[in-house]
Amino acid sequence: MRKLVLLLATASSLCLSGGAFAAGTMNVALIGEVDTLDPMISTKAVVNMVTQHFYETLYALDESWEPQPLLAAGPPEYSNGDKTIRIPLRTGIKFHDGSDMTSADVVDSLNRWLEVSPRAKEFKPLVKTITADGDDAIVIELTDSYAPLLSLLSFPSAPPVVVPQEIISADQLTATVGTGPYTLAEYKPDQYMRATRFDGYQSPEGAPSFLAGERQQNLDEIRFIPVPDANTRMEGLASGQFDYADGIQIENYDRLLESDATEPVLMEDAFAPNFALNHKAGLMTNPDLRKAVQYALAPEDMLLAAVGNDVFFEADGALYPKGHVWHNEAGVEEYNVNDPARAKQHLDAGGYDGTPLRILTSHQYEFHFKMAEVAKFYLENAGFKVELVVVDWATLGEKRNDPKEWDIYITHSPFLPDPAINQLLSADSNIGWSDPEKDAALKELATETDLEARKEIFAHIQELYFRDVPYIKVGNISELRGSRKGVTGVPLGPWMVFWNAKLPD
Amino acid sequence: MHTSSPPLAPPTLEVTALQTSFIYKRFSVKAVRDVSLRLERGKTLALVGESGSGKSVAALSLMGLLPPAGRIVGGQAVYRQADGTTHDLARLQRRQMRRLSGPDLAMIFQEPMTSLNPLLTVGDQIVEMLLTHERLSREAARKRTLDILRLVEIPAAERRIDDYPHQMSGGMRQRIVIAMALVCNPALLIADEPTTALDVTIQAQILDLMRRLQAELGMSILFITHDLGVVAEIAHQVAVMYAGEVVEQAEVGQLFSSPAHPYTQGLLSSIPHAMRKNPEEGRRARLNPIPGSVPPIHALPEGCTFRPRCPHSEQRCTLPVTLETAGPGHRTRCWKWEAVQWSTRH
Amino acid sequence: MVSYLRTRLLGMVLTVLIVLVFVFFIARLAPGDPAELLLGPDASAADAEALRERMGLNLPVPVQFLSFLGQLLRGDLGTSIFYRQPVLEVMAARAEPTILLTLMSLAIAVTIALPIGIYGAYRRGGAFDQGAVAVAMLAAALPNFWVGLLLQKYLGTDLGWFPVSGYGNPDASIWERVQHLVLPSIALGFAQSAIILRFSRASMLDVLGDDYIRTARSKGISERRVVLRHALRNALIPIVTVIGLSFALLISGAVITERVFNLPGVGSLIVGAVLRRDYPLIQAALIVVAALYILVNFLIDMIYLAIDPRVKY
Amino acid sequence: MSAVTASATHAGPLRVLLQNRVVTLSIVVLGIFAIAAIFAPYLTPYQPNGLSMRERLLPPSSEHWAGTDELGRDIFTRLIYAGRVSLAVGLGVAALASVFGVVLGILAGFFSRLDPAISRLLDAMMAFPDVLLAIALLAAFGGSLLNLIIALAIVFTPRIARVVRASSLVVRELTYVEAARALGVSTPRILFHHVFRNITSPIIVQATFIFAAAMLSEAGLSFLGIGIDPSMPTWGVMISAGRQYIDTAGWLILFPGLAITICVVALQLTGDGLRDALDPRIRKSI
Amino acid sequence: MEHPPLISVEGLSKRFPTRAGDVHALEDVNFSIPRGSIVGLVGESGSGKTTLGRCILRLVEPSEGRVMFDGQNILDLPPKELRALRRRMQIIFQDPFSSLNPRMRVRTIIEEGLIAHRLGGTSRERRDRVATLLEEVGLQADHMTRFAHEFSGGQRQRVGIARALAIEPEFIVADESVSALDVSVQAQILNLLLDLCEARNLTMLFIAHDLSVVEYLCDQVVVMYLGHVVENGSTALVHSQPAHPYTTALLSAAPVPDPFAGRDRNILKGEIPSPLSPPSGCVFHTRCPLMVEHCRQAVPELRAVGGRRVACHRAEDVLAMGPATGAAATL
Repeated sequence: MRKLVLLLATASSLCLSGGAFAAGTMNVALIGEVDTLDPMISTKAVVNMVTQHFYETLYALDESWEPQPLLAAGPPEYSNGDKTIRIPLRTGIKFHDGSDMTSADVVDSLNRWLEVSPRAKEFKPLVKTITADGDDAIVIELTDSYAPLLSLLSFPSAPPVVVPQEIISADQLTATVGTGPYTLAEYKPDQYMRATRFDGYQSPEGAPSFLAGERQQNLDEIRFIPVPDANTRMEGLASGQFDYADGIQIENYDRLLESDATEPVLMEDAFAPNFALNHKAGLMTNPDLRKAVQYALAPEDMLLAAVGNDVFFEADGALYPKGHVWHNEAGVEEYNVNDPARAKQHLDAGGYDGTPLRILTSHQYEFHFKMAEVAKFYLENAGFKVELVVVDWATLGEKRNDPKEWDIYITHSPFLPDPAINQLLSADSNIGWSDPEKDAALKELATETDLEARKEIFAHIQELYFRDVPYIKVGNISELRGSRKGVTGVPLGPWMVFWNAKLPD
Repeated sequence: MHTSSPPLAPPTLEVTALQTSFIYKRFSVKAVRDVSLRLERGKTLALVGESGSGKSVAALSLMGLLPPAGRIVGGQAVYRQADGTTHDLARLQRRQMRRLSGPDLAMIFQEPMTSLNPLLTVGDQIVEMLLTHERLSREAARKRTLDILRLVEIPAAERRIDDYPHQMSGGMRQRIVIAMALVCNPALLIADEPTTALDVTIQAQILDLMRRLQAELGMSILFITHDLGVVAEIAHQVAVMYAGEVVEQAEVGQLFSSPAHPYTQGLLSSIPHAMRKNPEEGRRARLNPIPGSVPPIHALPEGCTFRPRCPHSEQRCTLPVTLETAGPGHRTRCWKWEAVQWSTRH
Repeated sequence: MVSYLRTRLLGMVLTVLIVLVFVFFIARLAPGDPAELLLGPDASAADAEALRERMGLNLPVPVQFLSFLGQLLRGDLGTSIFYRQPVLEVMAARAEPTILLTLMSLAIAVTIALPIGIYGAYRRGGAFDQGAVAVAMLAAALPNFWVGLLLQKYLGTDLGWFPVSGYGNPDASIWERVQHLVLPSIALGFAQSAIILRFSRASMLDVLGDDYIRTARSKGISERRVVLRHALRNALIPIVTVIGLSFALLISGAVITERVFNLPGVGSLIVGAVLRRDYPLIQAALIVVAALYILVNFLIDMIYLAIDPRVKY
Repeated sequence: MSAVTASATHAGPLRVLLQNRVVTLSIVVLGIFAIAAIFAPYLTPYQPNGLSMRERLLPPSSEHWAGTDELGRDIFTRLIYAGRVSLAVGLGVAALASVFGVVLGILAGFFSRLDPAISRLLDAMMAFPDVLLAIALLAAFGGSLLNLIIALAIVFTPRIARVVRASSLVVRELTYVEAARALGVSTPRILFHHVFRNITSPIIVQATFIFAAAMLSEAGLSFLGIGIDPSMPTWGVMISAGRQYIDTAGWLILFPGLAITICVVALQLTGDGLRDALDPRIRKSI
Repeated sequence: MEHPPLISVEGLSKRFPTRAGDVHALEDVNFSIPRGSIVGLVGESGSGKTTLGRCILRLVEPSEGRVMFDGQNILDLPPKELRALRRRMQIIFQDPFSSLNPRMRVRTIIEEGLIAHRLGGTSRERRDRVATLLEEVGLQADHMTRFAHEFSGGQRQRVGIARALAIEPEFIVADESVSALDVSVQAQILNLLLDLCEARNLTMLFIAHDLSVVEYLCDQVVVMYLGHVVENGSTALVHSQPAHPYTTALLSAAPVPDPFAGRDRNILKGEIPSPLSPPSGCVFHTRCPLMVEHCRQAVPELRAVGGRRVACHRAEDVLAMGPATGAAATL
């Protein structure tokens, strides 16, 4: 018996001491598996976060979400009424395989991106050609001017990364070869991914600022470890197994704060959950019923259910959070009305006949489901009959493309660097919000180049958004991450990047 | 040949008023209510009864092999070794019983198909018996085993000693069981319906074998059976059981010629004999069976348990009946035995 | 014997074929496909359609099935859509934790349950027996993920005896990895032990009532010998089967246990593959698991052949 | 002794069943669960989905006997309502699996020509671990209460089918079936009156165990997030949803776990009791 | 005295395929059953007697041969006509425990044939008929509401008999119908069978392994060994003067319930060979005390010798030796 106790004691001490690693190796707990190493096709945060270490784009966002040159040598040069854009390229950039980056690589990469990226969808019809202009520049010819171009090129969500021509095959990238500060050394699906320092890396200049600026490559190695369970990420962080962990439950904030070993990393206004309303078919084609939904919901309770603590969200109806360059207050009085009586008026006006309102949601994103439950409660309170259709994400992805299957679906999205690339506003999105006034404004937003003018256009669009209710932005949600005490150099933002990170001594 | 020597020598086994019950949580069953037996040295005593009469339970009681719920609740079963030492089998400790089992007492069971361990060779199972009770080397034990296999007429014994039970026919297995029982030269062999599961030609072989082995080895046999034909073949003495009691014990000849209990009488007249056709009526004669059926053991009548089926019953029979002596070595649990014997003869 | 093996193998192949057809179509029946998942929450229908086109997912299902069979004949189970690796490689990389988990929990279950079940049967109805039966009953009724969560909390987080979850760091030693498997194995082995306990007890009870046990007792051999040499060996034969059958149960349990303890095993791989509609992986994994089950049961028949002289094919 | 058996048999299975105090208790417990499920709305002042964000994660108190969950819903109320679904799943699966299993089993057991095909099919189904098969089926059907029941029923069908097949094989050889054939009784009547009616005991016993197993499977699947539509709470859904609060609000998973365990234990005990009461082989050896 | 046969079996064979090869259960069996007679069928286990009984009722499909029932080959009948014919022939089983459906009341058990053949009239009439039948077989009318398990073995056998008789068959196969019973009950059932046969002028094939029962009950006897009929003739003749060495051995092996009877016996060596690979020539030659080389090769025909039919090359020798001498030959 005593022997057993001894054995157990040894076991536990060993497992605790397992936290000590060679200096320069950082263990990062991710919220799940990196589904694909092809950043161009995926808008998933975890994919884009990890692949940024391997691949780079022409421009990168800085702290104020302004694009700064990354692989580009400087800002783009516009001509021909902003329809011709020349982008100078840095020279001497090496790919992980040792070859030099050429303008041909950039051209092929951008062309592929146009083909495959969900983010390029709005932009693609505008592109006439992309061609090399000598070895150190490319030229993009557009049919019309396109204001969000730079934001799009720098936005690290299904981004236009530059890869060597050779690895581009019809449907996929054949290898993980980029220009990024780290190279993929080893990948064991669902166990870990080892990224090691790329010795031939050429860092951009400038003080580090979010994704832009110098990339110092302080760490020898970064290990990305998928840990789908939030508790496990927390426990692993507490026990020293992880140095950094994404997606920590809000409940653990105090624990992270009080512990000597850890500290919380709060990323405010990280993303917004959206209730998308079906404008193509069914109940929600009726504007009164859309209004009824808008007035019935209690965004605060929904956010509370989603997040669990009011420190970590803001019940803000504006499409961009306060402080953001695109923030405005147009029409926000329609948000957070939460008035069953007013909702009922619209319900009656719309001639609601008791047909169940189908809310399509996935339980893979648990907070979606939690919000749906609260929404259901309030919608029923206002007189709707509500049916939750809870499916897995793959099913949801398919169903939401069929207007007959749903009335509302729930999704979420980061704040896009430019509202012009927000798909949900576009008439050919799966919600199908089509309105002549809005469509004209949107078109204007894409082509107008003056920022102040564009802000005004956007304020008008936001007003129309509150009037027509294409979707309902529920609020702003913060994200909690956890870090080992003393870890520095990880910028705060929707994507965690570690090329400037330092471990404590 | 079937006349027993006068009972001067003390018997090998003398059972007096043995009672065995099965005790369960909510009820108990008296399976053996009153069994008294006397088995002379070197003789065969047949214990006859129909199903449910308690004969097998009585045998298991003697060997200490009752299932967990079974308990001996009364009576004695005195086993007398050749040197005169006596043991009351009804009161033996397990360990003492183990010492006797094999060299003194051995048992043969009804089902030759299941009474051998399927995973051990027949040789191993006999050798185990020898090694348990005698100081022998393995080789010597194997040799003894071969000898006994030859004695029970297993053909090609050298080969079959390493066979598994399933490789043998029922008759062969029963020979193995007999060999195993006899290998330590027991003084008392209890055979519980050893031939019931066998075909008649095989039964004849086994009975013949047992008779010869008894002549050679001189053990006493308590032979349990329901078949009066077999009794007539093998027994010197017969005890008839009915509803947990021995109702009659006698020399085999005595029993068959002048049964002194109406149940015995009924059994005998139930046996289909040769043609009994009555040519004048063109109609076969009928048998003369006992009417009714055995009463359930938990609802036995008071007094004589056979009373409801007995053609001789009268008021007196509701009183408890004890064993009466109906002649030398002849006891019966019926006080009207004289009338019964008289009715047999006429 | 040869003819038995032939029919037996033929039967196994047939069973695997049914499994193949079943697995292929069940995977295709599911709504949604990998394209949606790869593209992320902001993708549109057209994007998905384009990706589908590129991945060959919009070919008619029978055509896909034929090409799947063709691949299979060439010994190729396909390439995972998500991992971009041959599915067998993906599975091989995930086999270790599952195999270790299965073996450890089986070992825990057998070492605990077998002796208790057998002793309980021998002392049937006694306090020990009744206690054992009651515990087994409870163990079989506890949802194993619940037990896992409680173990995590109490033995892991609160007492800190064992790692709470995961499979250690990439460079963890085998010893460290085994430690990570202690709690999962207990959680999984617990329910397993209930089955083995009940079964071994029942089997022993059966055997103890057999005629040859009475024969053995009538030989005057010691009780120990009766139990160990005569009863136990016979009782073990059916227990071997239940251990074989429990393989399927173990895998079932592993699926959930791996999720609770965040183990990168085959079980969680399969769940992930289903959620992501990684068809080649779903197919391969289910086929491999089913084939393993069939194989294990075949091996158990062979073990029968070795330990039971009555069995001759 | 056969006489004793006859009289014990005479007592009828129900009496034998109720003689066992543990079994009686189990049946009472199951009865309480059933009554709670049926009369749920009358037993609690709260609504199962009546959320109240101001009353989140309250520990058990006299007002909320089992505390409240992360949306401020009364856990006791949800337990009762979840019991409806959990029990319906168990009952539905047991019933449906019995129907499938009996049809397949009798066909295989009674018609030797169909046997190889059916047995092979059952083998193939058995070759899949329960949970995996259920996951695959659910992915294919889509998750809903009915689909969950159908999927689990398919998963558990081989258990019944094998028992039925084995029993039919035995019964088929019994002489009363032969007697019926000799009498010229039609095959459907033989199948129903002589075969089916004599194998109901093992089916009932198996169905009881499947009831329990289905509840556990449902909980496991819900935990994986694959089972039922989580807007319809089951005990498994409740544990799954509550697991992230295990450190801060343990009652969220404690009570549903206990509910499953108690219910499954009661079902198993009842199954054992039924087996003892219905299986003449065991009864003979009382 | 000689009646026309009700049943005649011609060249009947049955082989059961198994993994190890065919089991030769019946080989070229020929005999007939005169109307109104009781024919005993004796043999040890493995002799094929039970299979023969089943084949005659077509409960088992024979591999070859014909079974003529009242001039009709029942093996040719289509299922519908066969079902109709089932009304005229019935079977009583050996095991009184497995032959009654435990879930049915006695009334249902007995009625089932009536319903199947639409004989019983109204429910009330059927009930009366069941009551009469029960009384006829020595039970009481009110037993009809009971279940089988409420009866003793002998009573169950009576129910089985009532079931068979309900549809008033002409022919009954009694398959070891008294073997499982205690001797006192057996005697009751034997008496009952005799009464019924006489009262209803039944024809019966009585399958048994107990020679004394056959001797008591039957007019004729058919002795079987390993699927072959070895001797067939009147019971009195076969019992007093067996002409086949196997019959001799069987008779002498049967224990006689008379301690004063002579104990000289003819004990057969060895055991019945496996029906998977029956011996060549005469199937009995492996155990036969009179075996000569010829027996190994030639299959003996079933031929008339001394007033009965016998399949033995040396039947005349056996008869000449007499039963006692036959026995002596083995010792």
